[in-house]
Parts: sequence; structure tokens; C-alpha cells
Amino acid sequence: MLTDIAIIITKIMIVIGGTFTAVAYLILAERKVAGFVQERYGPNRVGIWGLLQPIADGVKTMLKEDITPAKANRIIYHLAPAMVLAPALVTFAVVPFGSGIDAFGRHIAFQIADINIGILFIFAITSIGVYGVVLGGWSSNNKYSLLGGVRSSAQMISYELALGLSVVGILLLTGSLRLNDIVEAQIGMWNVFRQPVAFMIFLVAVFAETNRLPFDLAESEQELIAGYHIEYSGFKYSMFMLGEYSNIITASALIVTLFFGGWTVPFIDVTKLGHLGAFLSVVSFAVKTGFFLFLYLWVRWTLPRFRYDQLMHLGWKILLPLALLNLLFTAAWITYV
Amino acid sequence: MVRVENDLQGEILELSFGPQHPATHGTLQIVMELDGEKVLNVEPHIGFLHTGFEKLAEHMSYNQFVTVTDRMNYLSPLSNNIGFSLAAEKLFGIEIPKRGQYIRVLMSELSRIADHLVSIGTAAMDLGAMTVFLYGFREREKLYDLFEWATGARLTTSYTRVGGLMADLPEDFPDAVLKWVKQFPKTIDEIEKLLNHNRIFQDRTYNIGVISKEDVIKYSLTGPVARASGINYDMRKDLPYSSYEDFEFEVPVGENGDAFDRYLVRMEEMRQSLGIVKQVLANLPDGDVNIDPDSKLTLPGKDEVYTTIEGLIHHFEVTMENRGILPPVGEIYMGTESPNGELGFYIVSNGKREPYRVRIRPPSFINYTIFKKLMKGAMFSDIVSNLGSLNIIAGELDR
Amino acid sequence: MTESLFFIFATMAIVSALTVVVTRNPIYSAVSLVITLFSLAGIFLLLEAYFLAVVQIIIYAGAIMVLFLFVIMLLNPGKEAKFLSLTDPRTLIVTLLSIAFIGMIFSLVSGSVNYIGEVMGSVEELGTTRNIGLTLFTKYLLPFEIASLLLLVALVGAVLMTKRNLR
Amino acid sequence: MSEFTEKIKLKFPDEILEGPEFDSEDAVSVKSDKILDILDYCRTDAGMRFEFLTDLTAVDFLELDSPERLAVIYVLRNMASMETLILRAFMFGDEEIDTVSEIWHSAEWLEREVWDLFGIKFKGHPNLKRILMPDDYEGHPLRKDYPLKGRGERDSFKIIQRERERY
Amino acid sequence: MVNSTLNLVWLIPLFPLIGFLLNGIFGRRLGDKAVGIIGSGVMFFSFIVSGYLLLNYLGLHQTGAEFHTTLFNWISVADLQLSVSFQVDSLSLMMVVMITGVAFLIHVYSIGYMNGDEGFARFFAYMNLFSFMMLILVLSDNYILMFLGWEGVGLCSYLLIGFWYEDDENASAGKKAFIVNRIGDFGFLLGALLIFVTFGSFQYSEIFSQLEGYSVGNGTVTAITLLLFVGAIGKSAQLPLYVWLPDAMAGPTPVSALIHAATMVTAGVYMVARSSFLYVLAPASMTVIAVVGAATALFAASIALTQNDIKKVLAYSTISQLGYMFLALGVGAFSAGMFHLLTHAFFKGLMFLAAGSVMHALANEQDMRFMGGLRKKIPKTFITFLIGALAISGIPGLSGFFSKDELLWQVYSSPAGGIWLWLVGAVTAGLTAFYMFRLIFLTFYGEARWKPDTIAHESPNKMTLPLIILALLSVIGGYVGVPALLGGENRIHHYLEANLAKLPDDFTTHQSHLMEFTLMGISVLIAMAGIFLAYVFYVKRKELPDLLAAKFKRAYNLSFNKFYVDELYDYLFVQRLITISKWLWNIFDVRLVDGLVNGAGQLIMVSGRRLKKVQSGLVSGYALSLFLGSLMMIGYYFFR
Amino acid sequence: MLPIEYYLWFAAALFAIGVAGVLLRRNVIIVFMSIELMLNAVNVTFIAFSRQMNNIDGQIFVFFVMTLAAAEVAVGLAIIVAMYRNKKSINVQDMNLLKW
Repeated sequence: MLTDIAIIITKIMIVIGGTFTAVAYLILAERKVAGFVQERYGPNRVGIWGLLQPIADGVKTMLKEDITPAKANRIIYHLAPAMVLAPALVTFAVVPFGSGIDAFGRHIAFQIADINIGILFIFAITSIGVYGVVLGGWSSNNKYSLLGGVRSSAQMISYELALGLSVVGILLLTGSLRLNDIVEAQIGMWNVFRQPVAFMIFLVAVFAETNRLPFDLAESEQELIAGYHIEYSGFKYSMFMLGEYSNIITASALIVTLFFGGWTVPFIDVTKLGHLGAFLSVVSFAVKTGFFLFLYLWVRWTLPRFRYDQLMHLGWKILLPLALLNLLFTAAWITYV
Repeated sequence: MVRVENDLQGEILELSFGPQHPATHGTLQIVMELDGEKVLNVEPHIGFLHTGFEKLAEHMSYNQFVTVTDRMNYLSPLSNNIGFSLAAEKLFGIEIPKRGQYIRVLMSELSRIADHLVSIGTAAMDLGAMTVFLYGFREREKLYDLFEWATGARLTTSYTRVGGLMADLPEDFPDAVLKWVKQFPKTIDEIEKLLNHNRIFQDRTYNIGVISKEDVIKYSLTGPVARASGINYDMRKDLPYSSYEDFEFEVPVGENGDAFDRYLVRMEEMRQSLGIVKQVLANLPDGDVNIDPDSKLTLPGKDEVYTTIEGLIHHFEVTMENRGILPPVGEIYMGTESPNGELGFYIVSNGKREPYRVRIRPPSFINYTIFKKLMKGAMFSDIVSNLGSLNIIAGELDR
Repeated sequence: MTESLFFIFATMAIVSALTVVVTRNPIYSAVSLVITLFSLAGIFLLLEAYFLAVVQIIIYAGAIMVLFLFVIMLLNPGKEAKFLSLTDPRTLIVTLLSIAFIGMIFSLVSGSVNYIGEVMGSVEELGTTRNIGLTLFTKYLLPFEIASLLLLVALVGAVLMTKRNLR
Repeated sequence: MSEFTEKIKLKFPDEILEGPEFDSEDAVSVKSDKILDILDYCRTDAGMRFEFLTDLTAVDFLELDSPERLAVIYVLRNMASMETLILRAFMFGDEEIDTVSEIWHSAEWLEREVWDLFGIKFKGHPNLKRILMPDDYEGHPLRKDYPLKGRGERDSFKIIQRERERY
Repeated sequence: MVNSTLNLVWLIPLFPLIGFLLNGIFGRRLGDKAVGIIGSGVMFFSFIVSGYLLLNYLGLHQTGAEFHTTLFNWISVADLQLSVSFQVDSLSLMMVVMITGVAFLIHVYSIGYMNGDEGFARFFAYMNLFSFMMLILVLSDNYILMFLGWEGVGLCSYLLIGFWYEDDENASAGKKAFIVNRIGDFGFLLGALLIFVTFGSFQYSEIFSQLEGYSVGNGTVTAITLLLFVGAIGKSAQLPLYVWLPDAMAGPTPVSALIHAATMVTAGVYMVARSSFLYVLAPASMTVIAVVGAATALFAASIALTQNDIKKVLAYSTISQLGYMFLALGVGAFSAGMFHLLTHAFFKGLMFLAAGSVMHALANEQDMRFMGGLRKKIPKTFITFLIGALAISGIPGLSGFFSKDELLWQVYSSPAGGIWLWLVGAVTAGLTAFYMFRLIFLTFYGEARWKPDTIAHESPNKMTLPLIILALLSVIGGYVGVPALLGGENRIHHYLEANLAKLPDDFTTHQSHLMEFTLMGISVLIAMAGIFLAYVFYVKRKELPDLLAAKFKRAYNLSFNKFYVDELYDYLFVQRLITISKWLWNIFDVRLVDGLVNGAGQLIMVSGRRLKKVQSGLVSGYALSLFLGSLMMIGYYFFR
Repeated sequence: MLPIEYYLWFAAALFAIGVAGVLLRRNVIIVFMSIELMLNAVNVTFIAFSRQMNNIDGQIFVFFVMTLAAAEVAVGLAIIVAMYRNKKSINVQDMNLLKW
């Protein structure tokens, strides 16, 4: 019993610590990738290659003055960053990031909670992520942030549909809502090959869900200045950032889990390799996730941004019907073939 | 912003865009009424950068005022310098030597490229495509290095004088320009690769801010904005000045008059400008850049000033406050093709050292008048597409 | 474990439900309601209705409450001019009636103590997705279809009603 | 004197003024009363076709020898031949002139600017208010008699107090 | 019995369906050329498949074979099991080959005829849909699927008659056709339902196999057959429901040719022939059919004598010929009727297309008074038209001769027929020859009476080629049924016989060859006389028709005004209906219903005026009472 | 294992709070939220009984209640917005057109 609790706590520590570190370096990577794309250096002053930059950034945001607008709604204004960050971190709980090892006389899964409705859990949690954004935008009592909040909530609700529907095809193929089942079903054949359309929809929708370019209308620098977090500064601002980037990481991990075989390694059955296999699986998972993180950054520095109506058009009139068609087709395939 | 209790009826949101806003590229304010994402009405407010250039001109000699023109369109100060000097020369009734004219063409085309690079870059950045902006700025930096070399300053160039230039070009300058000219098309290609076939960029600019030919006349639009609507109106071709008639180039003209056409026209103009630059470099004549100092309008050579008393007196006559160069009594209007459109100077002289009145026809100011019409009924996000494609420079807007 | 969790969740739910009713600021009401719904989802979990617990969050917290927030922000209503005060006879009457209601239910129910899951024997996996789905698509297929139609009609109605120039 | 100025003189003999003896491109001095007719003639007559309003400004001829003090300057251009025509419209007495913003929408702002800096009123202008100077500014700075010192115009800016109280 | 080749039958309707979908959905984007190719191409494939099936069928050495192919289960409710299934036998195969062949030719013709029309794609989509429905109709192996096709062709007919719907007249012609057909369809549906009630199935073979137990003259069967015949009357434009067909000429000419001459209108004939096993059990119905057919034949022919619109003449001729076919069916000569159906499809389709070509030449002129002298201008059209006219007149050697003669002989010799019916038929034949040649002479001979500034020109090859092919068929089409008398073996009769019923009492009583020969001679003579009379009237002495018209003004007017049937119907039904409705409205609605309703309203208003005080309009008030109510209910349990 | 009474008591309390909200509050949106509270109270009883009877039907009913709630909220909020446009108020007391 005690060991169990210890193991779980360790896992949580690992995941949260890993996520935070990843976020910190994701921000650095973003700036580095920007430099690479735009043929300049990016941060290179703090530490070699700017590797200590995240720490400097962190210290800076901590020490910045924490401003609360005079007419803001104080309670919600203070709550909102946490409301963004918490769901972002919780979501990762059900993502399996490795095959698991046998130690202490039991099987330890590399996953905090292996619940049998994992996918639903993720959708449930992400669906509340929108509260932080909306309430943050509203409570700042700034028209720009309000517009940003409204935009982002409309966008997240719209794309959640396409997101959910695109996954249903995979659920039909796998017959389970457990993420581990989905991963194991992909040994030998990744879902991306079985459900390419679903993958495209999921990818686009997940970009929209995480408010990233070309869907970053909620915080579009040039229109809404910074959108919902315009009035935030200091630690609360960095919480928003943490939440956003954790969402990106979770999203990439989800793409990998759902479509790219999760922790599996192509052509190698890691479950039979013991501890080495576990290590390999974690590496495989990390590499795949890293690729999608890079894709996020890559797209960010390449594409312009949609307009609100175009965004809605894409979500409702293209992705949603496409997802439905894909679902229909998959269902027909499973039923008749 | 104050929340009014039980207000916000009809859900129409009044939003103040600017005066400090990342997309205004300067200090201007747009007060708009929003219905959700839809713009019901906009009311542009300007004047935040108003520094009274026209009033200043009445208290400065002609050569002094050149420095003020730097601050107008700060993206292409050389064009402004040249425009004013040409106007003053027209008033004085003089024409500078060919070499001087060619160098002015070279400089104004280079600054046109610099201006368009920023305009396209910021327009793309406003739509979220940040990389284009930095590509453009990289090249602009190189151009500014060249400007600095030739004029001594990156931004406040003040390169021209009435009757010529501040100085002849440095010795290796043409070669340096040629080197830059050779590698620059790559950047244009890169930008086109990023934008031309980019579906999102197209969606954001196709049929956005469409200006009809009639509107071009009604709103007195000039420059790339007018040409994108299909009006072939280019001062360089139609009323050639400063030996523009010596060079071959095309005037790109658009069809639909939307934001995308304005972008395309600017891109093509950069290519054409490159062609002109090449021609200038190939045909740069020898000789003086200033008119003969004997006309008592330009400064004598330094060695003359330092060695002869006549030279020294001459120098004094031109520069001293109670002397200076004196124009004839008269009134002229002179327009040049600045990157943004027709930059006109209307000068009234009463024969004194300072002009009696200088009126600047600012292209941005007049191009901006159509903004209200373009935004009515558009989406909120179109504001940046329109602002960016019209290329409103606040310094020129307010003067 | 289950008991203590139940009491935690129930207390949270009741307290935040009270907040929904007594707070002046509609946004606070909405946020409190979200908390109530979360606690209810927790109680659903205790009752082994996993699917419904998650659906509760997705539908109620994720969609319905966001809609509420949306409308509150859109209309940005001021605070109520006349607010609840205990001196108001209306408040008193309603409070008394509510307490009477709770009391009646208490005493009505108290006669029959049945431990949940012990009458029929606890069965695992009652409220799993599979079970719900199977029942929904076989026994309750027609109601399910009708419900979908209802949603469609509501959608159309909502869109039509919020159109600006309907008059 | 070009053919165009001759034409205007023939068409509107009563309106022509002997302007300041200036050496200029093609400038005609006219009275401001019938400026709309003259502009319309310049714009639409088959032989003129000056349909492009290049610029609209004003000059304060206070220190020069001229028929009157203030003149609105119209710089017109023929889009086909690219010829330029300058019209000076002198105002007598009331410093008022008809607006051309109906014909050229660009004139709306240009006239606002002239009003702002010269104090010339435009009859029929839809929105004649200051454009460059602050709304509560006094005086018209481009007039020659505008005092350059001692006005203390900075005083007219309100000192903004940061609101301290919280609600 | 399993024959895999014949199982391909589902391909036949599939092609037109594909064509319909392609043209209907993408038509506007495909461009006219592609639409035309798709439209006629699918029909060609269908034709090839059906031809192939026919060859296979003929090679079976087994007469009367029936094949059933079930595609899928359609309706399955209680003991009603309906499947979409096809029946392949001699009857349906003949129809299928005829339909696909003629339809293919007419589709090709339409490419030229509809060239440049705005609704080109729409037209071909409709035509394909029509072909699909028609094929379903004839291929079906049960009455319900047949009814589906039946209604489908009706719909297409409506759509195509009103094809140029911008014109009010066309649109109302379409509506008329639709509504008149509804009367017949109602009869059909009732008949089909009665069949189900009686036999517990809709499938032909199941029904026919149960017929053993029914004696001749059985009341139910008579009722069924009469009801079905009402359907046939509507669809095949028989008295008294023929009125829609002349108006249907408002549609494009290829439509008239395909739908209103060759295929759809013969659906009634097909249906009766298909149900022949039922009909032979109901002599009363047979008599009705024969009489109606004969009357229609004579009646329509007499109207056709005086019409001036070229398409109207052909329309009445079609009605008349359909009457012929029913006459044959009525006397039990099913195969003769079907034979005439086949040849009629050829020559009447031909004549419609040729008439279209004439109209094409004269800028859509339809009135024969403004034609004339076209013989030299459009020789191909003229010759093919002439062949068609000769064929319909029954000139020996052409297809019409064989079928008509077979038909008349059967009418004469059948026990259900007789000399009187034969006489009607013969007179009609004479009238037919007369009006047909009246048409020819008015159109192609004499001086040109065209409207000024029309330039008569021959139609493009796309249009004349189908004409030539159809003319060829009109000539040789009859040789499948050369009677024994002339040395043939009447192959079509033997081919069809197995799938058709015979009259119970054997009527192949040997009539003498001499008699047959005599009758044949007489009918040929009558036809010749008709032609000659037309020649005299319209070429030799052109004043005669007017003189006669003046002299027999009444008769002429009667015929010219189509016996005032439309007016009669209007008076009898439409006006009556309006009067009755008015009466009902005045007496029943206003007094009784309104009175009751108003009274109730008054009552409620009076009581409501007292009760409304309770309604404060405040929602929370209502909610409070609701809550109180529920509290009381709980309280009841509490204190119980 | 808890007795079902607990759940029923809890549900009754929730329901009573909802009723009080509907009756006392004047803000239509809050009234609406109170209705949601009542619906949820019912849901709790459904699920509790479903668990006790070991019968899934109760949960299915909850599912339908949620569907209904979604539809109701969509239409209801639309009505509120439309109402607000016309009356500039979301006070229940101003919505008194349902009378003579």
C-alpha cells in the first residue's frame, strides 16, 4: 500500500517536473527555432547556446511587479491562471509515456492513472481549460482581453467537436477508450495509416485547441495585442504561459499516442526487452512527441493567422463534416468489411 | 475603461484601436463600433504625431528644411529629401548635373525598396506571418548600411541640397550596391514562396479592402494603392523628373484592387526598382553632382573655402542666417513618386531666404481617407489587412 | 474511503449550490455552479457511473456552463437592485417551504435503509461506456434518436432566435 | 498662360481676379463664390478633364500683395495628359467656401486640415472638426498672425489623475 | 434455372441511373458535350446489355422461361415481404430491348435537338431518370416495384412536359398530365392492394400460381382487372382519360417521341399483357377493354383528321394506335397487341422525331398551315417520315402492315371479338391513312407557306441518323411477325406466347385462310383509299377540304374542337366541384363548424375573463404554485 | 457502503436550493442555473437508484436529462438574449407578458 502511494507520487513528480522542464525548454526551443527559421541567432547570452535562458526568464517573471488592474474582478482575476494551468497538467495523467517496468514485485505502468475512459477523461478536462481563458479575459475588465476570451471560447468549443469526432474513428477501430489499449493496438501498424483523415483533422483541431498559429486569434498580437492575458504580468502571466505550453506538450503527446503508436517502437517489441525496452519506449515516445513539438514551432513561424469567420468556416463547414464522413466511412468499413 | 452599470446594450462594443497598438505602426487611433467580430463603423483619429512641419518650414531656409523632410516618411527618408529638393530647384529654376540626377534616382529607388520591404513585412506580420517581416528587415538593414555609408546616417539622411547633393557617392559605393543587387532577388523569391501561394494569406487578403477605379479618383489615391486598382498612374513615367525618362521600367498595375493586389504590386515594384538601380549603376556618368558653385546656390569646394577669401565669403553668403540663397518670388507645385504615392510640395516664395509657405502633399494622409470606407461592414481582423496594405506612415500622416 | 469522499463532495456541492443562489455577481454564480457540477461528477464516480461522470463534465461544465458564461459576458448585467434580504417575507416563506420540503423528504426516506449495492449485490462495470452504449443503442434507440432530433430543433431555434433582424 | 487658364477666363470672366503676380505653373485666381461651378467646369468639360484632385490646401497671403488674405488652393490634374492646374480661390470677408467633399471624398480630410490650420470654414462639410490639433485647441496655427510665443498652449491639456479608489 | 448471364439484368437499369446521377449532380460543370455523351452512352450500354441478354434468352431452347433476380430486400413488414427483384422473361426482355434501343436513338437525337438549350444537362438527367424508371417498370417482378416505376415515369413525364417551365402553358400541361394520371394511378394502386388482400403477395408468379382456384368470371378478379385497367387508361391515354396526352406535346419533341409515343404510354398495354393471366379470368373486363380500345381508336382518329398542329396530329394518332392495342388485348390477342406495340414504337417514334426535325427546320413552327413544300428542302426527313406514314397506314411490306393485320385478324377471329370490332378497326385504319397523308401533303408538298424570314434547313447528322435507323426498323421491324398466311411463322407470337395467357376457351378455331386473306386485302384497300383521298383533298383539289368543312360544319367543328371533351370535363367535374365546395363552405363550414367553434370560444372567453386574474404573468409566481403543488403531493404521502 | 438515504437527502437538499433560487432570484440567468441545479438533483437520485437496483436504465435517463438540459439551455439562453434586446433587462419581473 505504502509502496503504491510512493510509486504514484513519484510518477506525479516525474510527470509534473518533466512537463515544467519541457515547457521551459520548449519556450527556449521556440525562440531558437524562430531564430533558425528567420536566419538569426535567437537567445545565446545566458549559458552556452542560451541554455540557461529559461531560468533567467523564470526568475524575471517571478520578480516582475504583479499588477492587478484597478477595476478587475479580483477573485476571478487571481483564479484564472490556475484554471488554465491545472487542466493542462491533469490531462497528462492518463497519457502512457512508456511500456512500464516490473519492479518492487509489481508491474509499474508508465502512466499516472490507467483509467478505462482515458480519452473521455482527456476531453472532459480539456473542455474546462477554456474557463481560465474566458474568465481571465473577462475579469481583466479590458475590452481587448474580453474579445480574446470570447474568441478563444468560441474557437475551443467549435473545434472540440471536430477533435472528438476525429478520434471516434480510432475508438471504433480499437474498441476501447483506454489509451494503453489504443497504443497496444498500434503495434505493427500506426493509426495514422489507418485513419489519415482523422489524423489531419485531429492535428488541425488540436492546433486550434491550443490557440496556436494559425489559430491564435485569442491572443493575436497584432489585433488584440495579447488577447485574454493582456493585463496579466509577473507570476500569473507565466502561469498562463506554463498552461499554454503544457497544453502543447499534452497535445503532441496525444497525437503520438493516438496516431503514432505512442511508446511503441517500430519493428521492436519493447515489452519483451525488460528494462531496456522500457527505456526504449520512453525514448521513442519522447522523440515522437518532440517532432510534433517542433511542428508546432515550425508552423508558428511560417503561417499567417486565420480570420475569425474563416476559422469558424474551417471548423464547422470543413473539419466537422469531414470528421463525420470519416466516422461514417470507418463505421461502414468495420461493419461490412 | 469604465464599466457602466447595466450598460452594454445591444452588445455593440466600442473599441479604441490605438493610439498605441502593435498594428498601427505609429501613433494613430481608430475608434470602432464592433458587433461581435463585425465592424459597424470606424472613426480614425490622427494628429498624435503632429509636429507642424509646414509651420517649421516658414522659419527655415530651403536647405535647412531638408532635414525636416527626413522625419516625414521615416521608412524612405531619401525619397522625401529628393522630393523637396526637386521642388525647391523647380522654384529656383535650376537643374542639377546628370550625375547628381542619376544618384538621386539610385537613392530614391533603393529607398523605395526599403519602404516596400517594411510595408510588406509588417503587413504580413500583422496577419501573423512574422518570418516575412524579419526577412525583409534583414535586407533593409543592408540597405541602411549602404545609406549610412553614402549619407552618414541610417535614418536621418538629409542627403540632398538645393542644387545637388550633400556629397558625391563614396568610391566603392556602386560596387557595394551591385553586390547587394545581385543577392537581393533571392529574398524576394523567399517572400513570395512564403506568401503568394499561402492559402491563409490569400484568404486574408483576397477581396479584402477592394478599391474600385472610381474610388481611386474620388479619394485621390496614388502610388501602389492606386495602381493595384488598375489605375496606371506613376509620376516617374507620366511626369518624369530627375532623368527618370532615361531608364526603362514597367509600372505594375493590379486588377482587383484588393489587399493581395496591393501586395503583388509592391513586390513587382521592388523588382522594377532593382532594374532601374542596375541601369543607373551601369550608366552612371562622371562629373559633378552639384551645379556650378558660381551660381551662388551651392557651397564651394572645401579647398577653395580654406585657401581663398572669395571662397570663404561665398561659403558665408550661402550659409549665414541673414544671407542665404534667395529664390525668385513665385509659387510652384512639384510632385514626385514616393514609395507610398505622389509626394507633392507646394511652395510659395516671397523672395526671402525662408519659403513663405510650404505645403506637403502627404500620400499616406490622402490614402488613409479611404480607410473608413474599406472598414465599414468588414471583420475586425480585416483592420490589420487593410492598414498594412495601405501602408499608413504616421509621421507622414501628421507631419 | 467512499463515505468520506461522499461527504466531502456533498458538502462542496451544497455549499457551492448555495453560493449560486445567494451571490450577487452572476459570474460567481456560474463559477460556483461549475464547482457544484464537478462535485456531482465526483459523486457519480462514487456510484460507479463512470461514463456519466465524464459526460457530466464534458456536457455541463464544458459546454453548457461556457454558454452561460458567454451570455453573462454578452449581456453584462448589473447587479440586482433588490437583493435577498431576510426581512423580505418572500424570502422567508420560500426558505421555510424549502426547509419543509427537505424535512419531508428526510422523514419519508428515512424509513427504508437500504445499502446501495447490497440489495442486488454489487456488480462491477454497471456504468461503463460499453454498458451505457449497449443499452442506449438497443433498448433506447428510439428515444435516443428523438433526443438527437430535439437537439437539432433546439439548435435551429437558438440560432433563429438570436438572429438580429428577425423582426 | 496656357489654354486652360484662358478657357476659364472666357467661361467665368466675372470670377477672375488678378492674383499675386507669381511665376507659377498654371495658376488662376478666382473668387470663391462660384468655386463649385468653376471646379465642375474644370472637371467635366471635354476640353479640360481635370478630374483628379491632387491636393487641396490654403495659403495666408497676409504679408504679400494679393486681392485678399486667405485663398484655398486646388491642385488639379488631368489623368490623361498629366497636366496640372492650380486654382486659387480667394475668400472675401467671411472666410467661408463651399466644400468639395461631395465630389472628391479625399477632400473631406483635406478640408478638415485646412479648417484646423487656417480656420477656413467649408459650407456643407459633413464633419468639420479639427484633425491634427487637439479638439479643444484654440486658434489656427498656420495663419501668419498666429503668435509663436507666449500662448501657453500646454496649459490646455488636462492633468489626468490616476483613480485611486477601488470599487 | 440459374443462368448467370441473365443475372446481369440489374446492369440494365443501373446505367441510366448512373447517367442520371452524373448529369443531375455534375451536369452544369461537365459541359454540354460530356453530358450528351454520358446521357446517350449509358443508354447504349444498357442496350448492349439487354441485347446480349435477349440473345442469351433466345438461345435457351426453352419457351416461357422466367428468371428472377433479387437485388435486395426492400420492405419487410409483418407478412409483407417485398424485395427489389427483377423478372426476366420474353415479355420484359422484348420491352427492355425496345426501350433501351429507342431511348438510345432518341438520346442521340436530343443532343442535336436540345443543342444550346439552357437546361441541357437537366434534360438529359430527366431523360436518364425516365429510362431508369421505365426499365424498373418493365423489369419488376411484382406490382409494387412496377408501381414505383409507374409513378417514376409519371414524375419524369411531368418534369419533361413542363421542361420549359418558364412558360405557363407548358407548366400547366405538365400539371394536367400529372393530375389526370393520378386518377388512373389511384385505380392501379387499389387494384394492387386488392391483389394483395386476395392473394397475399405482390409477386406475379406467386399470384398467377394461385389462379388455379379461381373460376372464369370470378368477381374479385374482375374487380382487380378493372381497377388495373383504370390505371392503364390513365397511363395509356384511353377514353376518357386521354385528355392529357395532346397537351403533353408542350414538352420537347424527343420527350414526345420517347415518352408519349414509344414507351411510357405503352406501359398500360404492357401492364395488361403482364396481367393477362388475370384478365383471361375476367371476360367482362376483357369486353370493357376491347370496347374502350375500339372507341378510343376511332374517336382519336376522327379528331386527328382536322388538327393543324403537327404534333397534335401525331398525339391523337398515338392515342388511336394505343386504342388499337387495347382492342387486341381486349379480344385476348395479347401477343398481337404487344407486336403492334413494338412496331408502333418504331414508326411513331420515327414520326415524332421527324416532326421535330421539321420544326427544327422551320424555327419551331408547329402549325401545318405554315408549312408545305418541304420535300426538297429536307429530303432525309421527308423520306423517313414518308416511310413512317406508310408503315402506320399498313402498306404491305412495312412493319405496320404485319402488326396491324395480325391484330385485325385476331380481332375478327377471336371469340371475344367479331365483325363489328373489326369494322371499327378497319375504318380507323382508313382514317389513319387519311390523316397521316394529309399531314404529309400539307407539310411536304404544295407551295411553301412558311413564315417569312425562315430558312428551312436539314437537321444535323446527330438528328437524322436516328431517323434513318428508325426508318429502317419501321421497314423491317415487321418481319419478326410475318403471319403464316404469307409464308412466315409469326415468330414473335411464338416467342411471346409462353409468357402470356390464352383465352380459356380455345379460339384458335380454324378460320379459313381465305377469310384472312380477304380481310387483309380489304384493310389494305381501305388504307390505300385513305391515302388517295388525302391526295385528292390536299394536293389535287385543295378547295375541297374547306368546302367539306363548310358543308359539314357541325361535324367538322366537333372534330376540330376535339369533341369538346375538355370543355365537357370542365363543366362536368371542375365546375361541379367548385359549386359543391362553395356550398359546403357556405352551409357546413360557416354555419355549423364555425358556430360550434365560436360557441366554444365564447364559453371559454367568458370563463377565462373570470379566471385570468390568477395569471399575474410573473414566472416565479407560477413556479411557486408549482412547488406548492408538489409539496402537497409529497405531503399526501407523508401524512397518509 | 452508504445507504441510499444519504444520496436522497443530498439530492433533496440540492433540489430545495434550486427551488429557492428559482423563486427568489430575479436574474433570469441565475434562475436558469437554479433549474440546472434541480435537474442535477434529480440526476443524483436516478443514478443512486440505478446503482441500488443494479439496473442501467436510471443512468440512461440521466443521459437523456442531460440532452434535454443542453437543448433547454440553448433555447433558453437564446430567448434571454432576444428578451434582453427587446426589453434591455433580464429581470424576471419584467418578463410578465404571459398574462392578460
